[in-house]
Amino acid sequence: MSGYTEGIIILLCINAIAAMGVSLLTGFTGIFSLGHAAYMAVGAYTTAILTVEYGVHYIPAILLGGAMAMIVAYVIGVPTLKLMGDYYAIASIGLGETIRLILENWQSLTRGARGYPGIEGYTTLYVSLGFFAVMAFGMFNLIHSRFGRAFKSCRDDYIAASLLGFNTARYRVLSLVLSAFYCGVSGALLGGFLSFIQPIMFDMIKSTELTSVVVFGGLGSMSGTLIGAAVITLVTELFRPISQYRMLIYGAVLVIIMVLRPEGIMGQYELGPRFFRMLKNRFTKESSEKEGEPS
Amino acid sequence: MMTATPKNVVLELDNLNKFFGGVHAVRDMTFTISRGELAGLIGPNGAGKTTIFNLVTGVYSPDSGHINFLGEDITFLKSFQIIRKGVARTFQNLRLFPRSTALENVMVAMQQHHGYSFGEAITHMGKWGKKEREIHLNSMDILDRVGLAERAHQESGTLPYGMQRRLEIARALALEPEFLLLDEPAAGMNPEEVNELNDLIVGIHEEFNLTILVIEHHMDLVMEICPHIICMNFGAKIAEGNPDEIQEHPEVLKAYLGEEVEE
Amino acid sequence: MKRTCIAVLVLAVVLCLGAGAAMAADTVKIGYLAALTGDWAAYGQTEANTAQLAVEEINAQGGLLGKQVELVVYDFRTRAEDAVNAVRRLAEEDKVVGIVGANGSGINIATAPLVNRYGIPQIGTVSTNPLVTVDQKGKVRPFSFRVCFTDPYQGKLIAYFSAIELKRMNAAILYDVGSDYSQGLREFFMKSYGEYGGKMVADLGFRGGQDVDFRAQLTEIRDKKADVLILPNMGKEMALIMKQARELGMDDIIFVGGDGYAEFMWEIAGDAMENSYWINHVSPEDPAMAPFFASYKAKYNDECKEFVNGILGYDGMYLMFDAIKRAGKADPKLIAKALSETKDLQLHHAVITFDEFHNPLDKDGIIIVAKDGHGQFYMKIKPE
Amino acid sequence: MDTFLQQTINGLSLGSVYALIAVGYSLVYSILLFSNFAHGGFLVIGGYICYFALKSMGVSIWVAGFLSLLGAGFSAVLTERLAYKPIRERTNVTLYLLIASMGMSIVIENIFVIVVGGRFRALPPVIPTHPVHLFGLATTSAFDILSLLAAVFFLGALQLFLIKTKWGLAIRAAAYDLKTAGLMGVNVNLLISIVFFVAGFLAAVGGIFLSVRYTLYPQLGMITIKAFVAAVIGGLGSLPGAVVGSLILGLAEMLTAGFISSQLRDIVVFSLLIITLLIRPQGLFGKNISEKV
Repeated sequence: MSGYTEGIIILLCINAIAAMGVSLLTGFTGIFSLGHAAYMAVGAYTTAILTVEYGVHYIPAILLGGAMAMIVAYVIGVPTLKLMGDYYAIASIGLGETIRLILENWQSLTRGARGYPGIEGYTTLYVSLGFFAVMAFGMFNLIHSRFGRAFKSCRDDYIAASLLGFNTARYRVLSLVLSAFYCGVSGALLGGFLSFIQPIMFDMIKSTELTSVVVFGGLGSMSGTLIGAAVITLVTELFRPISQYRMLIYGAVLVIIMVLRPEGIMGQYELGPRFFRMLKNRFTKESSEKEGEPS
Repeated sequence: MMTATPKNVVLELDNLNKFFGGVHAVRDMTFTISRGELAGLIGPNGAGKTTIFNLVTGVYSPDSGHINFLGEDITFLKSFQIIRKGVARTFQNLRLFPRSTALENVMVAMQQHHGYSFGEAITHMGKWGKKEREIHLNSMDILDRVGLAERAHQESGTLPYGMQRRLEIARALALEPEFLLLDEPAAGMNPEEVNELNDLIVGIHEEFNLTILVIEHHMDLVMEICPHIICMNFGAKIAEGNPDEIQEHPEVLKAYLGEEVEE
Repeated sequence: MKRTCIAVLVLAVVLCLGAGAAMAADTVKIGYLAALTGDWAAYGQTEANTAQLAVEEINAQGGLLGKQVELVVYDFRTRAEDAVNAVRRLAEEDKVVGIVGANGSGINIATAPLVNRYGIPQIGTVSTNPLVTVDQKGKVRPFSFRVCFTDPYQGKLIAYFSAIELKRMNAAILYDVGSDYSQGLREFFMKSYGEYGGKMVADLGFRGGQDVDFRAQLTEIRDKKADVLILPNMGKEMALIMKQARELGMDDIIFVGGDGYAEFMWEIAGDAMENSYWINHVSPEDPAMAPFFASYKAKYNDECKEFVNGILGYDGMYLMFDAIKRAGKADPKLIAKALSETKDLQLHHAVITFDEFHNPLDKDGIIIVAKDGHGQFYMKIKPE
Repeated sequence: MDTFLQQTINGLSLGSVYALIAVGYSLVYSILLFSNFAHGGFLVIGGYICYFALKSMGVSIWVAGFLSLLGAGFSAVLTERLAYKPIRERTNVTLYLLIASMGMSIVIENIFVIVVGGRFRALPPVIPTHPVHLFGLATTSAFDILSLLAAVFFLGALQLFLIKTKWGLAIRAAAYDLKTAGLMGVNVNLLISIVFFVAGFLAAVGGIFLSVRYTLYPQLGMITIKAFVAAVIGGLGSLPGAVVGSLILGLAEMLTAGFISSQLRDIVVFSLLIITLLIRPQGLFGKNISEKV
């Protein structure tokens, strides 16, 4: 395999891990965030500092990076997740930017805006694929369990959910903390991929990209999220030769998808029998409608 | 006359008051429901019936007064804590998860009693398989009981209205409650469906050994199935007793028939 | 509607793939990393233009090694992860023999491990951070080069000029906390300024990109009675700072800025630009650069206003051309070797000799003075 | 004391520019209940129209300004028709509108990157910016006073429009309940178009002032994030809230930068946002939000 393809696959794994985290939060729990790049930053910096300054092996360091993102998310989430809908989304912009600004200003620890160089290039193809496989396995299992159903009921109707005995506040925090873990690990892998991190890499544009991928793939569909991550990553790569138009196309694709199919590529379905059944019903319905038209 | 010893009292409302801004939505409400009862809460639109349910299930907190459930003060508990003590309810405006299947709707409630750990959830090992099977089978049983087994895999939002009402009851039953609150279960149904529903309510009352409180707007339905009826208007209790007593009660007649009483 | 959209998308993808495959002719391929979108688009677009200009010029002279030169420009939308994949693509798919760009130290530092693994030389244009060519242990990166001078050197130039030439000993600095370039310059300026006997009276930051209002910081600088204000920033911010300073009635303070100077700043700052001084790599008035400006205008029907990036991108290309000629073969390893041996090479804007860390040795600093509506050559300096 | 006064004036003039942008945000939010992230794009469109009208057509600032306001207004309407209308007709999930608006903001930004290039441009000095000394205590520029006056003028005009005209009344009714307003015979699509036109129009006023004060470039729209924060602090959907929020934010920024630390400026801005949301999510002037069970 060529290094270029390899690079794309690594980046794809990294993006997909973060997107799965955001998907759990946004797609399955209904909490819309525009600041998740900050958790990637926390993971990336924690892992970088642990490996470079304390010589920790990269695998525990990556996991600790994810854990640190979880801790930050927990501390932030408990007070702020009381906010619902748009209000949390708006707060999350502030939270994400604040975390990034702190990293930028805490020069003794993070070396500030100049960035943190010299990270070991531990994110090889196999490391990224391994992390992706394990984390995707965990995520798919999670959503097909009592937790997945609980998250979804909090999303669909949090009053009904609490009247079915769910501690909705706790599930919201749990969802945020788990998504922060995924983003933290993803950030840590990104650090190992680039060997260099800067706070500016984790700005609001990055957060917006993560959320766009999830909406693009379908809210409430983990396989849709993976497809979304793949499509967005590949679109930016495929259109590289027409570099100037790339971002224009990216923006336009986002708008077109929202206009033509706001529920995303997969809707809320997973790639499975139920999705194909839905597709089949839809097409047969469409064709029967057409037949019914007076010619 | 029934003597309500603390032991067989399920729900006890004590001088409950609730204001919304300047509106006195619930006024000095006091009543008790004993174990095994099938009670009805009636009253005209806007009388405050649903507010009582919301107070009991912790959606709202009362401004004064107390609520006891099985001898325990639940006045300021959160909804999920109250539910876990053995209360279940349905909603006047359906609150199903419309994009989940009928089965999933029931499984969400059923899983409260078939827990497994987070580790088992992400690995699908340990008790996961056994518990998920239990959840699935028990949920199918309940769907079967309310006559929705064939529709188990249909998205609940696409079910006919009457079935959605029954599904909500099934979901509440899946919580395996001791005390069930039904909020206008017959709303929007045709007479035939109402009859079926009556049978269902009476049936599950006996079968699951439940205590039930039904809100109903239509008096005839309540009269048919509930031996114990509480009637309220403008937030206050105006009458309580058996169907005969209620039917005769002048305040009830006035509330329901308005001016006609004087004719 | 839906079908048409999908069809258009598919067509676009096919065209792009086809375009990639069609370029397999026998040419010398040079890659170029430019930020064509995002915050640095103004600079990246100019660089891409001047690089193209350089390629056309060399092809008109018969190309290199008897072959035509082909330029492959990729955008990295100011994001390091995107630049990394662009470099992989340049190396693996396009098989370039060398890469010029990017115009940002952060990007070069992120791509450095990669080009060194591939063994393809990369020349940073305005990437002034020391870590672009050496790793954090101080070891030189064999395939990383730059055509500009470094931050420590530029910081020293600014300090020398302010303290020794202008004799202004109470400096204030207003830097971008979010920019590695700005932070680096600040650090090295402050170090050298102290050595020359100057005193820092105010050291204030702002956030580039979002902040456009600097009056709070300027008010403080005014109150601290600084006599020189050091501006190690990008053109837009510096212009805004000067304009707002004059609006606040700070008439006596002298502005000394780094190599972010660009002609478009006059449009923003207007008269506030007058009598400000700028340390630079090049001067737009340099007679040697006149042909460059003329051909740029002829080809693009536009002034090359971001001339620092433009000229360094242009001369970065010529530096690469020279190394390819001397290597005698389109082999990246030989080209890198030739690059590291560059000695007394006359480029358009300067004479380049690389030191052991692949930094141009003791390049003269050019001081530009802003006068009468444009930047004019003031003096050359070389600090002792 | 001098410094304090100076920083206060700086803060107010910054706040007044935020206010022009924040009001547009709030107006759209009050009707459609979503945060239109493409709002910054309208500002950029207004700025560029004014720039090219002045530079290429050589018209006076009044004509250029007028063209720019109209142009931005119509592009806002066009954006709504192309991108938002199909979505809001299909679903009432405002999230999709939010994502579409993000896409639109990327599209608008990059159209300018491609067509006119990323270069930083400045409008010719059509608005005076010379220093003005206030009672010998503080210095401000003529521009700041003008921008404050312009903000007051346009926001006053908007207020009159909302109170005195038939459409203003319809907009205020729709802000309470769009569906009901539709049932009452209000032409909802026309109404939404008018709202977007007004929002684009005001954004262009902000755009012109920003381009003169600062500079014009395709990413200028990013600055609206601050105006957005101001709108939230004041209460989304509330016009007086947007103005008050903007002034508070302008003051907070300037006073923090002046008396605490310029690095903390943005942290203070975002903390202010979060604290407001935690204590009073509906903002200072917002409508209370609660759900009926």
